[in-house]
Amino acid sequence: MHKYNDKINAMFENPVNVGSLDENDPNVGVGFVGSPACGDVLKIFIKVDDEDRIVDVKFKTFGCGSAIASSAVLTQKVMGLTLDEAKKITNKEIADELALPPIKTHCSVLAEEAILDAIYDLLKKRKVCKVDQTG
Amino acid sequence: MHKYNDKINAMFENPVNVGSLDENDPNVGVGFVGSPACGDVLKIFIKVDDEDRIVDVKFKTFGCGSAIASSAVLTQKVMGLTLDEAKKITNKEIADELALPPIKTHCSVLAEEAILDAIYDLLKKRKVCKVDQTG
Amino acid sequence: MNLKKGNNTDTPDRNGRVEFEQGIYLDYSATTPCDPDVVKEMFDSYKVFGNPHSITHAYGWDATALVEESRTKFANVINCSPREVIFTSGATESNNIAIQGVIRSRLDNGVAPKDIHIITTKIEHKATLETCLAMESMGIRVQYVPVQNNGIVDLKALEKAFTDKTLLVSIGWVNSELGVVQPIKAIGEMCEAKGVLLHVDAAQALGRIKIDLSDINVDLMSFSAHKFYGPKGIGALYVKKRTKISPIVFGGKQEKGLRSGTIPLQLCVGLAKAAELAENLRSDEYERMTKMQKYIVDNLTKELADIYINGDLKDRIPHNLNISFGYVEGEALMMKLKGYALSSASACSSTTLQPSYVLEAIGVDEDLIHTSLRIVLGRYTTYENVYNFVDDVIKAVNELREMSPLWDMKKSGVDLKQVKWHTH
Amino acid sequence: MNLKKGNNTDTPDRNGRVEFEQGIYLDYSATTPCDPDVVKEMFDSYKVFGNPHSITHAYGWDATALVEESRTKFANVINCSPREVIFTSGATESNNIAIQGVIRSRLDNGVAPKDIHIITTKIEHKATLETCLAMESMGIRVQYVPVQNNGIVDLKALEKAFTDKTLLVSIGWVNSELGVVQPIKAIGEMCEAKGVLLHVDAAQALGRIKIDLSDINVDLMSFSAHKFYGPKGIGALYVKKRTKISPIVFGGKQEKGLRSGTIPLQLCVGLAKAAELAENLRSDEYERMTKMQKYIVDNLTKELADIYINGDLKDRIPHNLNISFGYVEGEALMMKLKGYALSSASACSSTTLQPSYVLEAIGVDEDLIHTSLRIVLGRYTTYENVYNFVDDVIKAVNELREMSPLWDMKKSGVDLKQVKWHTH
Ligand SMILES: Cc1ncc(COP(=O)(O)O)c(C=O)c1O
Ligand SMILES: Cc1ncc(COP(=O)(O)O)c(C=O)c1O
Repeated sequence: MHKYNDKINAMFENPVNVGSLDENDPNVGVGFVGSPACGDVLKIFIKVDDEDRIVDVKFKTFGCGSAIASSAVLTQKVMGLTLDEAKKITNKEIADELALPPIKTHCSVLAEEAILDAIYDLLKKRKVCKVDQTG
Repeated sequence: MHKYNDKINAMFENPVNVGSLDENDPNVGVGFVGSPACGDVLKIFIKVDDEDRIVDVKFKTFGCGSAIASSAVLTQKVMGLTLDEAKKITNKEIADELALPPIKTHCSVLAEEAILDAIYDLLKKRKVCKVDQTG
Repeated sequence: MNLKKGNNTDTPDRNGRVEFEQGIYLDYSATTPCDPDVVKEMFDSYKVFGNPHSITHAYGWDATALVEESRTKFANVINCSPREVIFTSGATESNNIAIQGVIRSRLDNGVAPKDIHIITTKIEHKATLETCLAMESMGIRVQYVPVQNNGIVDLKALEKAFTDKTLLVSIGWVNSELGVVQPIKAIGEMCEAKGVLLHVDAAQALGRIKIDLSDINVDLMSFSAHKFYGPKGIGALYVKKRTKISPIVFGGKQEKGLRSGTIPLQLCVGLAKAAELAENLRSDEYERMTKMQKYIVDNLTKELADIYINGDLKDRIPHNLNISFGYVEGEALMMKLKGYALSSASACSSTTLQPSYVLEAIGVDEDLIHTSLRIVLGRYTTYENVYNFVDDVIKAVNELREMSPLWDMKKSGVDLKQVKWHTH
Repeated sequence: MNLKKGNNTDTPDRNGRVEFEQGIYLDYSATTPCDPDVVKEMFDSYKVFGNPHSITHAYGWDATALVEESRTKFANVINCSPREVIFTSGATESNNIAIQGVIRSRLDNGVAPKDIHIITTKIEHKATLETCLAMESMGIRVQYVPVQNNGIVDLKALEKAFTDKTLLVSIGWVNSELGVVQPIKAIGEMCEAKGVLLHVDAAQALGRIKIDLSDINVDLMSFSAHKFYGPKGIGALYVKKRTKISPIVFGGKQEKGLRSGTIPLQLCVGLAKAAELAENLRSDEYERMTKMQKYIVDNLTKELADIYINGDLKDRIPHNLNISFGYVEGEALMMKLKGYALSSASACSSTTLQPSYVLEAIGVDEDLIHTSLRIVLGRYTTYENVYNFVDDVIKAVNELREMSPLWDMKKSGVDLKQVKWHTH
């Protein structure tokens, strides 16, 4: 563990939005990135309303302090955004918010990948549903 | 300078028999060994009586503490000896008397050489005198 | 031996001498606080300030006397002749002198690099491994014999590794990460039979296990004072008499020409005092640590599923526990355990982002490498520290598992080995 | 500046802080007492005990902070960037890293030993000369440029020594035996023009002359704390940024990989504090020493015939006087001066029985080499010490001349050069 700044420490100690959402809900998308062998696995759940606005978001993370803090910050940032807006979140925003040390940049990258993966999951789910409905 | 034992120190501080004798006296032999470049020069003067017994002895030494102490010890040892007895003095006797450290053995060697040189000088002088007398 | 919380109130008599303002220190293998008695002795010795190399006055003689007294004290602790001890700046330098020095003496004699073969293991300290790597780049042949999954050198594999060109075997006695103890006596006998030199890195051994050089066949042994409650900046190298070895640093030919440089006499005093103290306290400490270790292992394994102790549980020093906590990342666990100073094998806690090569080498599952914590008890650890620590670990692991997606998967029966991971 | 016995009663404010129970210490170039303020600061720092390499807890962070603070303090004294300072165990190790390291970086790049040429002088410290000798035995070409009879490097000879293969020039700034100060600025300009690296051994320079690395073109510079009233066992190496250099000792890659081994933080604190103190006191000390030196020279030359000062009298530090007392052997003179701690270039005072190679190299008459004394004044030398010393020297020299056969010969007009000596 590195000597972290107060922001990272605070977010690690009291992370917001830890938990999970019902993966079977068609309005829930799940992002799942990383691997145990690499030392971090991030799972993010987003729930959207009819306007594709994110109305609920949860995460579970296996990883170091920065990974957990980055996950939590990600959930704070995407809450209330539309999917299109959420897509535009960059790892830099997360890293800047936490003032991540350079060696921990990959944690913010993983967070960015997680939200994209969640959005992708949601869209995939819908397509399957649409196909089902129209088929 | 090495950490010397008390004997060497005492003999260095209060050396006996420092001085010189009249080199022109036919009963005085002078030993002169060593060199400034080697760091020690020893000059010893012995004066003998009619029975070739050493009745006076002096030295002057340029050299380290051990060289000076060895010179003084030599003069103590030869005083009162006949030339034949003095010839038999070994460097070991001097080194032992002073408990010279091994690295200083050469000082006692020089002392031994000095007395031999003085005896040689005396004998040489006599021969020349004899030649003079008989010639 | 059956320690129960609360019924071991005895604290070592050295407690309270060192202040631990930054939390309970459980990283005694990284370094140790310099014992206050050692600090005091060094402090007092500053009035002897001469250069031991000054032979022309009493300041130098007094300095030499103090250095030689320290050398003798230290030699007595490890049971060898004072003439076989040279002072160095630490175990890193000792290892380098031992390995490079023995090799250099052969190179100086015209032996070709490719005709020099040395043997070590993959779990050595970097001071050994990086030196071997540098030797390899010079053309020396280096063979890394495997260790078993419990971290102990495989003696059969070692025996097979010898060739007729083998010059040196270099093995650490107590491994700094795992705490396992290698069978140095047996290895020494093997080396003796083969006519091969043995270098042992004993940086983690002194004060923890008995070191008796008259009882084992070792040619070179490395020590570091700051690992046994002595000062940083000094170590020692035991060099058995008649060992052929050349210096790697050149100068005033101090320390029999093997380690040039003004001898740091205050540090010599500190090393010797620390070694004596460590040896005097050794067996009591061993007993105390054994009880503490048992308490930790018993209670953690009772309360927590999926934890694994790395390195043999029997052939280890009781001071060290290296534990993998499944589904919990090591650095995050350390952050939860804010009141403790620990180290982890996690990549996240290193400056290089490379996870522990030691755990890798003993075949720890790659999923578990990042979940490991190294807990090292020492002279100032109290039973109370240990009781609290165990409670806090259990709580922290449970909390982190609550937020671990892997723990969810494991509970719902997913085999993590079968999962296809999205790695970048 | 015209010091007369008795009219300089000012004593430096640091007097009385160090006890000199073994006589007046006049060997401040061999080593210096660790200043009590430095000892105290180190002593206090022992409560910070973490390993600066431990990045997982506050004990490690605090240790790192203290090391980096010390590095910055030291860098400020020599006016370079803290990133250009690495800590070593002393100047011997610094010289070795500098010389071996620069060479090794070229060898690592495939340059053949015979294509590497380095330049030094015959009057360097053994830490440089022995390293160069070891490099020669590896096939590196080493050229020893002559110095003038005053001990100063002959710049023309230096200029001529450069070849198109010259990699490095290594020169000591202040010579430890003679006290002469080399023209480092000019040498730096020459090296820069030739595109050659310059290593300067400044072990004897810090605290005595101004060191401003921004003002000179030097690539590597060695320091040793015990030469400037700091602890033994630590030094530093300035490595100008972008200098290509490889390590010679391998391990945990501390100090930018150039000097592996746990950083001895208490010693770093001591080195930095000592350097600050030495720099703060430098100019006052310089003035004091200048007066003392003048008093000694004036009075000895007035009272004693046939004495010779070795090394330039102008381009020298005022702290050092190296004097040949004709017809008097140096060790015996020291023994007469029992109340003083001095060193001599005499073979008799060395463990090897080899007289000073430095005096030989500057062409001191072989008859005089054995008659030399090195008198080095320092922080705790008082005027009273100096007055008494001069009186005692005069007395001792006269006494020894009284018993010197050479003095008799000289008085009676014998030319010693013409004498045929009976040498064995
Ligand atoms: C087994 C082992 N060898 C060598 C070292 C290096 O010791 P030092 O810090 O004294 O250079 C260490 C500690 O870092 C160690 O644990
Ligand atoms: C000029 C010079 N270089 C190097 C050294 C060696 O320094 P250390 O004793 O720190 O190894 C010394 C002192 O002995 C010295 O005077």
